[in-house]
Order: sequence, then C-alpha cells, then structure tokens
Amino acid sequence: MADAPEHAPRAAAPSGPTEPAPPADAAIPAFVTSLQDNVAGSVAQLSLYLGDWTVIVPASHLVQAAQYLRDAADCAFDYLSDLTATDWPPRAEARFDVLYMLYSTRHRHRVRVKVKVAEDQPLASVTGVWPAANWLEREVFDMFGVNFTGHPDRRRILMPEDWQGHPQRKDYPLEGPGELLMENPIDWLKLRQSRDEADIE
Amino acid sequence: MAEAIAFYTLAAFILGFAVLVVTTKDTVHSVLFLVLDFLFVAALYVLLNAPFLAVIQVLVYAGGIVVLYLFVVMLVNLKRPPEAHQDPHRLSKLGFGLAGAVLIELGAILMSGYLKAPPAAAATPAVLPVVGNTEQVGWLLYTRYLIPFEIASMLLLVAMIGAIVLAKREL
Amino acid sequence: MIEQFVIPTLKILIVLNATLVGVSYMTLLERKVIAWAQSRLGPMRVGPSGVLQPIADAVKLLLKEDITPTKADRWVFTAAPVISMVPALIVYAVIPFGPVVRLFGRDVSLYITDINVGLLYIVSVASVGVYGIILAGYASNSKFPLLASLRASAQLISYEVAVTLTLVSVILMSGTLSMVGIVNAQYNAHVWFAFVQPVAFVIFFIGSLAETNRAPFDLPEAEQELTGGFHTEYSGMRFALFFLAEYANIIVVSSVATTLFFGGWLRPFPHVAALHFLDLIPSWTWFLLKSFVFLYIFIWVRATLPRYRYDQLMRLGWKVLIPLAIANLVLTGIVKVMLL
Amino acid sequence: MTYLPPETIHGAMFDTSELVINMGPQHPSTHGVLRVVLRLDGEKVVDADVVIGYLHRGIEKLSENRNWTQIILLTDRMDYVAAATSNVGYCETVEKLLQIEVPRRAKYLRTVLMELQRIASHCLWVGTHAMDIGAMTVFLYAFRERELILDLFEEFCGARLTYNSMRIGGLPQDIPPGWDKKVLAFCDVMDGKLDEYETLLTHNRIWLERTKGVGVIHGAEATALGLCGPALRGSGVARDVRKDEPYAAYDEMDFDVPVGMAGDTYDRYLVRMEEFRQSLRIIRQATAGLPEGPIVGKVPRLIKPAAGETYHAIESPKGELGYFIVSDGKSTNPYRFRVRPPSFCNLQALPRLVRGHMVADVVALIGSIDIVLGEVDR
Repeated sequence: MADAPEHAPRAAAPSGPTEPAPPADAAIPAFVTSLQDNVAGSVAQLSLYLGDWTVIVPASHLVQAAQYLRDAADCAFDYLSDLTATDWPPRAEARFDVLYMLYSTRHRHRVRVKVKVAEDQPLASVTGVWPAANWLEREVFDMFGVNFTGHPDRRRILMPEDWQGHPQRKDYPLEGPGELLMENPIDWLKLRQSRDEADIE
Repeated sequence: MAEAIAFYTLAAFILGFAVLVVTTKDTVHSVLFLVLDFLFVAALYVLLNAPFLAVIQVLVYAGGIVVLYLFVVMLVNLKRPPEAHQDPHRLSKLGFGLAGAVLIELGAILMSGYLKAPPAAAATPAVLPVVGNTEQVGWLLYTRYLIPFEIASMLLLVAMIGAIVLAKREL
Repeated sequence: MIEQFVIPTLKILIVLNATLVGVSYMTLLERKVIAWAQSRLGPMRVGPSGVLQPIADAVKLLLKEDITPTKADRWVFTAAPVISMVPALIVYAVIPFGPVVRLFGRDVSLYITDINVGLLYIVSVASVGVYGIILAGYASNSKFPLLASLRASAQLISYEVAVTLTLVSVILMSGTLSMVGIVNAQYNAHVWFAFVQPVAFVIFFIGSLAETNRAPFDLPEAEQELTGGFHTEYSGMRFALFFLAEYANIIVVSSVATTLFFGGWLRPFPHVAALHFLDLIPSWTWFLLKSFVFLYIFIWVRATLPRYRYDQLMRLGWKVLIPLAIANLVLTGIVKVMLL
Repeated sequence: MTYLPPETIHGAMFDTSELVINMGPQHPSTHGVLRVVLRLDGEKVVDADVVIGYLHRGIEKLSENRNWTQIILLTDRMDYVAAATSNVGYCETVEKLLQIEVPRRAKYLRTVLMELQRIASHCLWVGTHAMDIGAMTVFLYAFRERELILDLFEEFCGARLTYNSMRIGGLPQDIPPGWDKKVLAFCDVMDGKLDEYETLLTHNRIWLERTKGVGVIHGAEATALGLCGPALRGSGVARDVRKDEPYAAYDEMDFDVPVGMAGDTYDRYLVRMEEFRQSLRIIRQATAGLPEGPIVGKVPRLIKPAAGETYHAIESPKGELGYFIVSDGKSTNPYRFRVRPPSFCNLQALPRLVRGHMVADVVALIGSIDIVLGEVDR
C-alpha cells in the first residue's frame, strides 16, 4: 500500500516467532526423519512447541517436500487442513512465514510445514499437490501479497478485485485505506476516481 | 344483417393482423399477431356454426404450434451478423413469383366455383348418419377423407422422427 | 328478452365476482392450511383470524408502484399478465355448478352456457394461458424469468398432452364433450368416472398439478432456484394478476376434476333411495364441496412434497404419464367396443 | 453445393450460446451473500465461479488488535448459527498456549453446549436444505426445534444467537439450577421430531430423486479438496476431530462417527441426520455424568501467553474449525490470529460439485455442503 498513511511501526515488533528446537529426549517422528532422508536439504530446521511439530522447509524445496509428504507411506499427509501466513516486517530477507498445516487421514498425525519467503520472492504453489490449496493460497495472496507461482487462478478472493494493498500485513492500518474513507466516503470515492483516471491516462 | 356485420368486422381484423404479422420488425410481436389472427379465425368458425373447428383451431394452432414457434423465436439468436443479409431483396423475385402463382390458383378456384353449378350432392352427403358438429367432422374424417387423414398423420410422424434425428446430436 | 339477455348477464356477473372473491380467498385458505400444517397460525391480524387478509392484500397490491424494467418489451410486458388472467376467467363459462333448477318461477340453469364442445373449449382456452407465462419471461428481458418461462412452456406443453389424453378416455366413457352431458352420463352410468377410470384420474390429477405450476411441479416459479420465476420483474397489480390467474386455474382444474371424475353436482349415490334426505342439500353445494376437497389436496401436496428437477419432470411426463395415458385410452376403447 | 460434414451443419443450425447467470449475492437460496456465476448450457451447468467476500469484516485483522478476552466475542460472529462452538475452539487454543488445565465440569458443560449447538446448526441446515429442494414444511419444523435450543442457551447465558458463552479457562458462569433436566427433556422431544423430519424426507421418492447421485465426490478427491465435516464423511472418510484428536470431554464419551458410501447429496444428508442422534447420545451421557467442581481453571489475571505459535482444531457442525494463533509474549493481543473456516474449505469444492448438473442441483449442493457466509468471509 504505497499511498496509505504512514503507520507508526509497532513498538519493538518481534522479528520472528519463537521456534524452540525439540528437547534432546524427544523422539523425532518417523515422517520427519523420512523426509530428511529422502528429500535432501528439505528440513532446514525442526521445532516442537506444545506438541506441534514444525518443519521449516526452504522455499526452493517446498513442492518436492510436499509431494513427498503426501505420497510416502510413512507420511501420507493427504489432507491440507490449513494454509496461512504470518507477517514479520523486521525480517527483510524473509518477511513472511507461509504455513501449511498437514494432516494424515490414514495415520492421524499432524505436522506444520513452514516456508520463509521475502516480499516479492516467488513461491511455488502447492495446488498441484493438494487441490485444497487453491482458495487458501488465493487468500494468502489477497491478504499478504505472497507471490505464488503456478497457481491456476490467482485472483483476490475476499477483497474486491481492484483493492490496493494487502490488509493482513502488519503495516496495513486497521482502519483501512485511510481515514478519509471513514469520515468522508464521497471525497474518498472522488479521490479514487481521479486516481483511476490518472492511471488510464 | 348482424351476421354480415360480424363477418366483415372479423375479416377486417384478420386481414389487419395478417398484415401486421409480416410487417412488424420484432419477431416476437409478429408471432403474437399471428396468435391474434388465429383467434379471430376461430371466431369466424363459430360464426359458421362450426364450434368444434373453432375450438380445435385455438387448441392446435394458437395453443400448440405457435407456442413452439415462439419458443424457437425466443431461443434462436436473431441478431445475425450483417453479412448474413447483405441483400435483403435477393429473394424478392422468387417471392413475387410465388405470390402470383398462389393468386392465380385462388382466382382459378374461385372462378371455377362460380362458373360451375355447385356440386351439392358430391360436396357433402345429403344426410350424415350422425348429428352434431363434432360427430359430423369425425364421421367425414373416418369415411370420406380417411386416406388423406392417414397420409397426413404419417407425414407428421415422419416429420417428428426427422426433427428428433436432426436435433439429437448423438443417438 | 329476459331469458336471452338478462339472465345470462346476471349469471356472468355472479360467476365472475364469485370467482374473483373465491380466488382471493383461495390465497387465504392456502396460507391458513399451510400454516396449520407447519404448526403456525398464518395471517391473524386483519379481521378476526385474518379473514380480511385478502382484501388487505388486494389494497396493498393496488397501491404499490408498478415497475416496468427499462429494457423490457413494454407492450408485451403489460399484456402478459392480462393474457394469463383472461383465459383463467373465461373458462368458467362452461363449468356446470348445478343442473337446471326452478328459481323464482323460472327454469334457471346453474351454468352460464352448455356448449357441445365444452371440454375442448376448456382445454383450448387453457392452452392459450401459456402465453402469459412465456411472454412474461421474455418481455422482462432478464435471465431468471427467461429461464423460468422456458421451463414453463416446455412443462405446460408436455403435460397438456397427458391431460388431454386422459380427457379423451372420459369422453369415450361419456360419449359427449358437453360438461353437463358428462355429468348426466355419470348419473346414467350409476357410477362416478373416477372409479371406472382410476388411471385417467390419477394422471389427470398429476397433470393438473403440473399445468397449474403447483408443487411438486412448481419449477417455473421455484424461488429457491430462479428467484421468483417468470414474475421476478413484476410488481404491484400486474404481479397480482399472475397470482390470481394461478389460483383461478387451480379452482378451474378442481372444478373440472369434480365434473369429469366425481359426478359434478350429483350427490353421492344418486340412485339409492335410502339417501334421499341428501337431496335437501342443494346440488351446487355438492359441487363446491367436492371442488373444495381438491383445493385442499392441492394445498396439502404443496406443504408436503419437495420439488422435482426439470429433467425429472420431463421424464415423468413423457416417459411415464403419456404412455400410461395412451395405454389407458386404448384399453378404454377396446373395452368400450367389446361391451357395445 | 459443397458437401458439409454433419458437425458443421449442426453447428450452423443449432448454434446455442451459453447463458451466464449470476446467482446471488441477492438470491433466496445462497444462504447469505454468496454469489455464484454460472455458465449454463440450457439448464446444465458448464462451469461455476464462486465469488465471496461480501461479508468480509476482517475478523482476523481485528482480533490481532483486541485483547485475548475480547476476541471471544468476535468468534461469535463467524459461524453465527453455531457461535458456542467457535467460542470453545478459540478458548481451547488459548488454553493450549497458556498451558492451563480446564476443570472437568467445564469440559463436560462445553461438550453439552457444543452438541446442542451442533443440533441447532443441523436443524438450520436440514430446514434450509429441504426448503431449497422445495419441501417447505421441514423448514418450519426444524426451526421450531431450534427455538427450543435457543431457549436453553438463553437460560444459560442470556443470549440467543451470539452467546459469548465461553471464557478462557472455563465458563463464565455455572448452569442455572434445573437446566440439565431441561436439556434431557429436550433430548426426548428431539428424538421424536427427528423421526418427523425423516418421515417427510428420507424415503420420499422425490427427495431421493433430487439428492441421489447429485454432486458425487469420492473419498480421495474429497480429502484432496479439503472437504471437512459431514461433507467429507458423506464420501466415506471417517474423519472426525472429536474422535481423532479429542478435545473437551469427547474422549470420555461413547459415540459413533457416521460415514456415507456414495458421496452424494443423499449420503451427506443421511450422515447429518445420524449426527443428530449421535449428538443427542453425547448430550445424554455428558448431562448424566456431569461432574461437580469449579467451572474455571487457574487463569492468570492478565492473559499474556508465552511467545509461541500453535494450531488447534475442533469439530464444528460444519467441519474442522481450526485456530492458528501466534503470541509474541509481550503484548496483550495475539500477534497472528488465523481461523481455518470449515465453510470456506467446503465451499471451495462447489464448482467441482456442480459441474455437469442442472441449475436446480446448484441450490441442492449449496445446501448440502452447509455453509455459513459469516464464516466463509470472516
């Protein structure tokens, strides 16, 4: 949102989530070791918090790892429960965490896959692996502006097509695109129209 | 006297609507005028003491066939590309020719009817074994005009099968 | 003079007004019966137990703004409700509410006219009523009404075939097309035709549900699918005309069913002397009572059944009802010839 | 005259154009402000595009700017026909982040409330679904019973729709005296009413014709498309968060997870009808075995979970309702608040389901996947 009023950055915004490494005595589940062994370089980091296993995968390995997690017999993560993102503005080199909550209807286990991407860094879509990712990736694109590539239908989903900016980003004001909209919608519309006309010219 | 007035009024309406059918630009309006035309023709039948024919006229033509016309007219996209009618008069000669032929034919029939004495005995049997308009129509259809009647029904059947074959893309 | 003009005019006025009042109260009946079926009360505010509701509705609809969509076909849009209302009303000309009775020292027939093609007249007039629906959908210049009117025309034409075929079976039984003649034929046959032509009756009933756009065949006005169906774009009195036409048609088919299959104005067992006390009740009461039962069943069906889908409706019409009706007709013909 | 192959002739003579119609956002059976753009060939749906977002209120963004307790109120506004379930899902996620134990009595009561809510939600579903297919009476019958549940909720927390009926760590207040008796009495009433609905629908010929074989989706495809809840179970996948990842008091309850076989609208219908009965079974068990004790656990005065992130899912009436919450450990509001809305994920399958069916089936299928637009758009 280039022309949105400057929003004061949150006081001491955290630069990233805590990703506690699993304690030494924790048994690492089979799907993690199997992924580590079979897709080289796919597990950059491993984390365990409150019983949730998180595998941090480099963006370059995402589709490969996803494919493996879905197809390998000891993983069988056939169900993509959720796909979302988190915005960490201070982390310039990798602003977004894109999260994939996976579940296996066969083994009934869960894992969270996390990919760190920068603002304009392309990230391969996983719609080919889980069709369920279609709308979820659209939402992440809509709300965060994560640049998914290879998505069959990359449009905004919740916001209007011509919306400027990505509302879920931390630097996007809670009030929306400026106070003008709230206080004087007609002026706001005029402003928008003149901007549109300028665009056309 | 009253009958004559009624006849001429009806005839005027029939002709007027017939002209409107061919002159109206909007196809749906044209079909509607056709329906009105049929209704007035039915009224003419009533005037001729033929209620059965009148009712059948409404049922078959106004209520059945023209509905299908309307259906087709509404469904088919009539806004053809301009090249489809470059020359709106390209068939006018043929049209005039056909109209002339029909006119001559009609004239010939009328003339022959007027010239010759009406063959009263041949046109209708002097006494039909049934009374009532409906019964008489039925009797004539199944005795005198049996063969034309059956041929017509065969024709309709063939047309129906043909339409199904044409419309159904894969059988 | 009186015989020729005054009495028919009076009769027409009475029937017309009675019909319009009956139709508007039919809407109240429907709302009430469905409400009771659904454990509700229905209209309760206007008049005691809501009996004045139809009048309030009529006033409301008359006062409402009459909207014509900008891109509508203005003339056709205006004509369509009239086209559907008029046939629904003129059908009443041949419906016999009772036999010839002595009234004020005169022989008065309790029907407007008895033409010898009465049944065909009803069928043909009803077939013209289809135009109202088709044209409404077309003239609105809107997609949902168009879709609905296409559904409607296909549905009405298809079911008309089945219904007309069942009527032919009845004509075979009675040997006449006159409505009065058909009732008299049932009197002479000592039996209502519903009992000798049960298949025809069932097909007729299903067909009339479809022809009057009633549940479970109310696809042309399926509001869950097509918003409002063919009258989506209509408002005010024009909308009311469609509404009234539909209910007038329901009353017509109920009357026709009564006349053709349930002995019209005849009391039950007209030949049984032991039941002579039933003659105290006037004949037209029997007619109204029987018709009322049909009206009730129409409403009852609506409260109970889900709706058919378009292709299922067509399949039912063409692959079940029409072959059955033809088989029934042929069978009736054979039996008739064998017995004679 | 040149010879034309038959295909060309057909193309020329019966050239039909596709009709594009806009179902919604104002349409009687899109259950809110859903807009479906249908491409039709006659009455057949060639393709459908689902347009959502008309009810988008930014609940996720809002929640990131409210404190932990205030969010409960926002979760009410998502699936507003099953608000208590959304409340529980959120509270349990925060409890997981705070690592506090909820007393057993609260767990049991939550279970009762959630199952009542499931029945209420399914009542609304069966009513509107039947209404969409034309059976209008079921709608009013189902609403009559839903009313009883709303009365129970009103007695418990004072509200009838958006309850705000949970607190982090337990419940806001204990049940009023005699409430459990009323719940049991309701269960007995509901048993008979379910038979009433089934009389009107389950073996009705028209109902069968309208629902059997409509929108068939098989288990593997349904899983891949992310369908959840009864929509997934109708395709034969026995996935129920209550059984697989038990929360509240479900691990102590005895109940079955009904699954369908064919994966069509009818099986989804049967699954939900059976879920009614299973819910009643759970309510009876939970109410009868209601333990005594406190209703709130040891919750800190200032709710401020340690930094960390977690995902927690529960089984809402619509399917898997998941919350992904990130706490930064410093502020009194979540750093990231994400809801995994089951309706959203189910709605995604709609274009796939309606393709090749008739217009009338579109409304049947919208009803069959049971969506609430408040939750789809958030």
